[in-house]
Amino acid sequence: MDFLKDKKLLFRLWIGLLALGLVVLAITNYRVNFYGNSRLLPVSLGIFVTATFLLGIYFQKVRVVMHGAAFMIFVAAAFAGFSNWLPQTIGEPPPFEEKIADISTMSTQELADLGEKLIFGAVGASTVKGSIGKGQCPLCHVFGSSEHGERAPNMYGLPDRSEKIVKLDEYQNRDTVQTVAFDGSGIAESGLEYMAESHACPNCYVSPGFGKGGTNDRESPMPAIHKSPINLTIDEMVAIDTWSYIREGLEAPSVDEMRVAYEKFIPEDERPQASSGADGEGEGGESQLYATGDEPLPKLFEKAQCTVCHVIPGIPDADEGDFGPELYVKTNAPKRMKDKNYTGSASSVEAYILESILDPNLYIVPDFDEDLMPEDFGTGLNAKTVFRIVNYLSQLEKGKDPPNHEEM
Amino acid sequence: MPGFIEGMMPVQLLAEILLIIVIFVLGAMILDKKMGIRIPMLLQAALVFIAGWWYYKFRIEPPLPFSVRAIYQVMIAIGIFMWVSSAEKGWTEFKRPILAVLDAKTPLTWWVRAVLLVVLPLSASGMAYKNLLPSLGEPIELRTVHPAPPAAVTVHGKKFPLQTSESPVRVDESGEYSNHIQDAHVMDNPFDPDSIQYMQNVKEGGDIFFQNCHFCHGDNLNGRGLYAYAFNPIPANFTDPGTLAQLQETFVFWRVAKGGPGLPREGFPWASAMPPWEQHLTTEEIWKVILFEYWHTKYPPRTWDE
Amino acid sequence: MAKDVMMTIVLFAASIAYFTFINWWLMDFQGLDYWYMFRSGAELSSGGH
Amino acid sequence: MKRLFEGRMRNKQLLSWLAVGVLVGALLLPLVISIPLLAEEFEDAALEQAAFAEETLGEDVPAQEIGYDVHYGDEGIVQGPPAPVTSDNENDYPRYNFESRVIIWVANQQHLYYGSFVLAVPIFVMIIEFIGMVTKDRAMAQKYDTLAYDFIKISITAYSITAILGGVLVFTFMILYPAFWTYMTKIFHPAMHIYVLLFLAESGTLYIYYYGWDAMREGLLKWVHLSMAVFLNVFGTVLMMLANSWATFMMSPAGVDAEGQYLGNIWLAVHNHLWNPVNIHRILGNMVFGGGIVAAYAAYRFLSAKNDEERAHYDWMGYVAMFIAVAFLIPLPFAGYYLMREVYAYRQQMGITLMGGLLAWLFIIQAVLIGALFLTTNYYLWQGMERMRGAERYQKYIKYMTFVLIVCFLVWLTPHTMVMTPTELKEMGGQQHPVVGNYGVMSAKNGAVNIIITTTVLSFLLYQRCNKIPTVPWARYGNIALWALFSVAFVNIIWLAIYGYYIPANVRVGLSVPQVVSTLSCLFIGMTINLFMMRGAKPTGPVEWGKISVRSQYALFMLATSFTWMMGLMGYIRSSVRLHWHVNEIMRDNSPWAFTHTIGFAANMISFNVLFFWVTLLFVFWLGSLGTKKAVVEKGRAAPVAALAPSTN
Repeated sequence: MDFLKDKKLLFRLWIGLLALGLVVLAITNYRVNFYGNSRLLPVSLGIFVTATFLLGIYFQKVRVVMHGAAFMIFVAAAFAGFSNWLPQTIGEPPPFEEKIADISTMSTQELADLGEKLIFGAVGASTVKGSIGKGQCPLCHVFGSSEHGERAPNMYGLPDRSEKIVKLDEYQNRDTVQTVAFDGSGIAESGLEYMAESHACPNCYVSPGFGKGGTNDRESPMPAIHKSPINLTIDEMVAIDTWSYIREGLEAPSVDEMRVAYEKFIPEDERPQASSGADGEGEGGESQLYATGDEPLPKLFEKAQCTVCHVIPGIPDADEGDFGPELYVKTNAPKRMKDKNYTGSASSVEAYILESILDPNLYIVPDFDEDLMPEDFGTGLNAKTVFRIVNYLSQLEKGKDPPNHEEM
Repeated sequence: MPGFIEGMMPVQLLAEILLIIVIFVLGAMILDKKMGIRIPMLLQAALVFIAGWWYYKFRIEPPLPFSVRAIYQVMIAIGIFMWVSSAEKGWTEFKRPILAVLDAKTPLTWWVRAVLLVVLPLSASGMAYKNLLPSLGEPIELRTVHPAPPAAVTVHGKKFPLQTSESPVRVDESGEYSNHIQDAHVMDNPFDPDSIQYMQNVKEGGDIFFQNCHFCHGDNLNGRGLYAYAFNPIPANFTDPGTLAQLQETFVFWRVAKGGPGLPREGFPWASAMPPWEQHLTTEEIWKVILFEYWHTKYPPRTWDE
Repeated sequence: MAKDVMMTIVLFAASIAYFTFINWWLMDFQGLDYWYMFRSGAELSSGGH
Repeated sequence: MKRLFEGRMRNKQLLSWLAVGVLVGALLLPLVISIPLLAEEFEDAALEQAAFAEETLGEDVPAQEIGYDVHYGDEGIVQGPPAPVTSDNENDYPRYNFESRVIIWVANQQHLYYGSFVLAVPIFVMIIEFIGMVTKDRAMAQKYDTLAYDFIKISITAYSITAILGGVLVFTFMILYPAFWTYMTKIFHPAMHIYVLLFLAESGTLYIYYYGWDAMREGLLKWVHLSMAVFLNVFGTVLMMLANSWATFMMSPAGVDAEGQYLGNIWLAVHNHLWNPVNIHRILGNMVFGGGIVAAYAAYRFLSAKNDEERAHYDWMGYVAMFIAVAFLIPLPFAGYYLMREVYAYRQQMGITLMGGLLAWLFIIQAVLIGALFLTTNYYLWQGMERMRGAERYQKYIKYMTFVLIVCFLVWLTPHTMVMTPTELKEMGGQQHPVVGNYGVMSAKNGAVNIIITTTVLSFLLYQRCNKIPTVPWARYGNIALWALFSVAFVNIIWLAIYGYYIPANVRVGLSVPQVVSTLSCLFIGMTINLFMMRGAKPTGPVEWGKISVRSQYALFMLATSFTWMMGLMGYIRSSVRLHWHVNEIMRDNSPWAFTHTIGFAANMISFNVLFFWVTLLFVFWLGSLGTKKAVVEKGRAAPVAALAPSTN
């Protein structure tokens, strides 16, 4: 055999093997990084270019095809490389429209989770201090077994307690401002019904000591939660009750039982309908405006929820709150700002009020509890509302008549 | 060197590039024809390439991001290739020194080749090293500037289809919606108590803006408010023709009402600190503040059907 | 030579007239105002800052 | 071209113009049937029918459910089930251990590539056969005829591959997306049947056309043969339009109510909002694509040619194919503009997702591709000047044209949203760059792309007159007129681009129309002046086909690859703009693959599809070359090329 020819063949064999190796390398790179690191895939194309080009040099018969192919792969690699060089972003589909329309198909645990979300804002938030959800319950109620409710009864042990309450004499023969939820509704006959009744008609029975100040427990400070501004649907209240059972390790009644209980105390025309759900993507959910800022002052203070805890001189109906100090701010603020416990930085009465709304714990008035005032008024009230609140409060002086709120 | 003239910058840039090329061509021609010095094609090409690099790197102020300069430089290289290889004669001339170096025909080219053989791998490895070196810089973030809006938004229980909704406060004297009302009243005094309903809406929108928005978006609506630099990116500049002027009023309504949290998933991670204003403002107030923003910047809202 | 200059002027003028006309006509066709800027007296500023 | 205008009008030529009329008419037929006027008639008929049904049936029968068309708003009787609500399970989305969407992606893309190719090639064949028939020069006529025959032979193999791939695609849909496929068939089953029948008709015509080529060589039979090409193309176009309607239904559904219930009028479902814009875009796109493939084929044959004659033949073939591709490439951006406008008109949301939102970066890539196409075209034309003596007069302008092109591309490629590190962002002081940022907006880009196209026209004009010296007495003024036309057009385009910055958006959008017309004016007026100037021009030498650089042939490869890549990209953009919907706003994609991939991943897929297509196409070419060994080139043809190339006398 011709030695030279042999050598040439051998050389070409090596080149072929080299190209083959490169191709294997390229394919491996493709396979490995297909999903993980797809930015590396054009590298495969680059290797292909080299391999085909090499083959084109040493295999004369397929030279044109190989060089043409190498060029084409190069062009494709250049485009793909450019695209991979740009920053990458994945477009996630929007989350499923949450349809809580049919709670009867949910498992008990799912239902309880929904309940927890409604009370505290998120699943697992029940242990987080200060968390509050759509139902706004933690504003007044406490839920821990060892906590003491200031404004409203502790909700721990409610399922058990309810069973006992309905059998009490005080319950059976109550004397409140509104003794039945609506004409013909009757009163609760089981613990389950009691829970429903107290949600729908807080005035029907007031736990001793938690009535509105001065009413001798004949009237409850709690709003009916199926009405504005909280607007929970029956299904949502069912979810909340389910959570109350489940978290104490009790077996929750069925959804149907609970629905029937609520329907007993809420007349048909008062039952809030579930909102039509998310209409499109990118929605931040339905929101609740505390107050528009255009209301008359008494209404504004009520909607902003100040009157629940504070006595505000000059504002009718704002004379019962005793969880927070009476708001003679013009008199008190200068003293408080000089107090050694004061940690804020306000230098005027207006600034002090604003500061107290945005960050209530900068100064705790003696004899009042820490952490009682929600910290989210700053994000929940709009500028006009805050402006008018500050404006009015800053004129309240002890011993003087409050300004005429109708003009402010 | 004088800076760029405000208002003429894009045109000025093109003119400057043109000037550089004219000087370059004329210079080469004069050298060739008058003085008999012919600049080798390869050198000419290199000069153009370097001139382009210099121009975009040092002349443009503020500095351009690397990505843009890279695109430009690749385009310039392609242009140079097209130019030198457009005719066979120039191409041969261009290739000659390169081939000479590759073939090492003279001692000089041999040396050039030897040096290149050392320098090229070294610089390649240097670049690789530099690239692999862990960097402390923040990662690049791809932000969608105009996120796609949903087909409709629900604000305070009312559904607004973005395609068809109209601002209820953009009204003419008769109380009807009017596209052109702004043009006629752009110079009006909003504090005039006798002004038409439209101007009163503008004024109320202004009140709302200065109560709520100006801390970030600035009292000139230029996105340079008191707190603007606490955010990255800084708040939108409404005087920029790329923001309000390019958007439909309903799009702005969606962004104001739903804020950063209402951005679609594709905008993740959210790079918007804007609160969902529907929690603070009524629907009408949102429309009014938008009305004010357009009035103040003098841009008409974008419309599709005209 | 003079004729050349004449023709150059005429042809350029014709071109300018032609393009101005199509600018105007096609904008008008779409219901838009080609002379918008001159009519509205907008300032010549880039608008950007 | 000018040969067609010259000399006495003979009967044959009269007949040929008539044939052209028929041909064009038949080609336009599918478009005519899709105009909205007819749609209304259909709708009326459907409503009458509904009313009639109501009357006759009276109140005894259970009331029929009435639905409202989600797009047209018409009333109709519900005739189908609502769009299925799927969930992520094996029933709705059976799967292999792989992303189903990627499988369907590949199947779809390959089918589309071959489909486009076999739709485009018969159109060329028709045009080339026609040119061959009306060419007086016997040798040239023969040459055109052979070329046409060569093309159709390639397309025969490609045709069966298309059918196979179509089958693969349907099965892939049925297996991987059964819920979706069932829903689509419930609505479109009549159209799908028509589709199958048309496919049969097209196959039959194609086979007679191909195998009858030699038998129908002379006289009237040849005209019959040509008319068959016309029918072939009509069938093909209608086929494509039917298939388009399914794709556009997914983007802009019509004919169903908001729940996706079919309302009984198939025409409304077919004639949905984006149907016609996509039709037009695709017909043009197919032509460009087909031209690109044939050009690549010619380049390949040129490079592997053994002798000068072969080289000359394939040089010529590549030139003709490139010419066709570019001729259709020029109107393509305008068709794209129309499509985009309709997308915005349909859903602003969709338009913003495309142009400013999630998919905006894909348009940066598209801009790069368009840049590559136009630069390559210009480059090829400049290289072509080497074929002609006397081209030196114009070659010195190349560097200025390169400069203009590159500067325009710098503007064209300047991204609206720049990629930058936070450090660079702070240095710049905002997202917008005060100088360069101005090029990121539509106004600048419209100007840039129009200048690019005008420059390409100029390149072509120079190419045409390369080897000729005009002898008409008004040649001097003709030149001045061309100068005036082009320079004023350039100034006008730039002026409109700048003007756009100073006027509000709703006025600004209108400026693109005069810009486009400026470009087209240059194309048509410039070409016309040039054509008349070159009458009886003194040649400086023949076109020496085959004397062209290897670089030019690689430019053809570049064109072909870019076309293929661009088609994959645009198809992906069109499809992914639905985001997480199977049928936009009607049927949600609840598979695990409802997300939109990164652009890098998409680009990798496109590259894969492109290369896979070319590898299989290589096989088709190889099959095509099996029968034609040594039969291609006839002797002694250094003859001038008449119709599409610059002539020499």
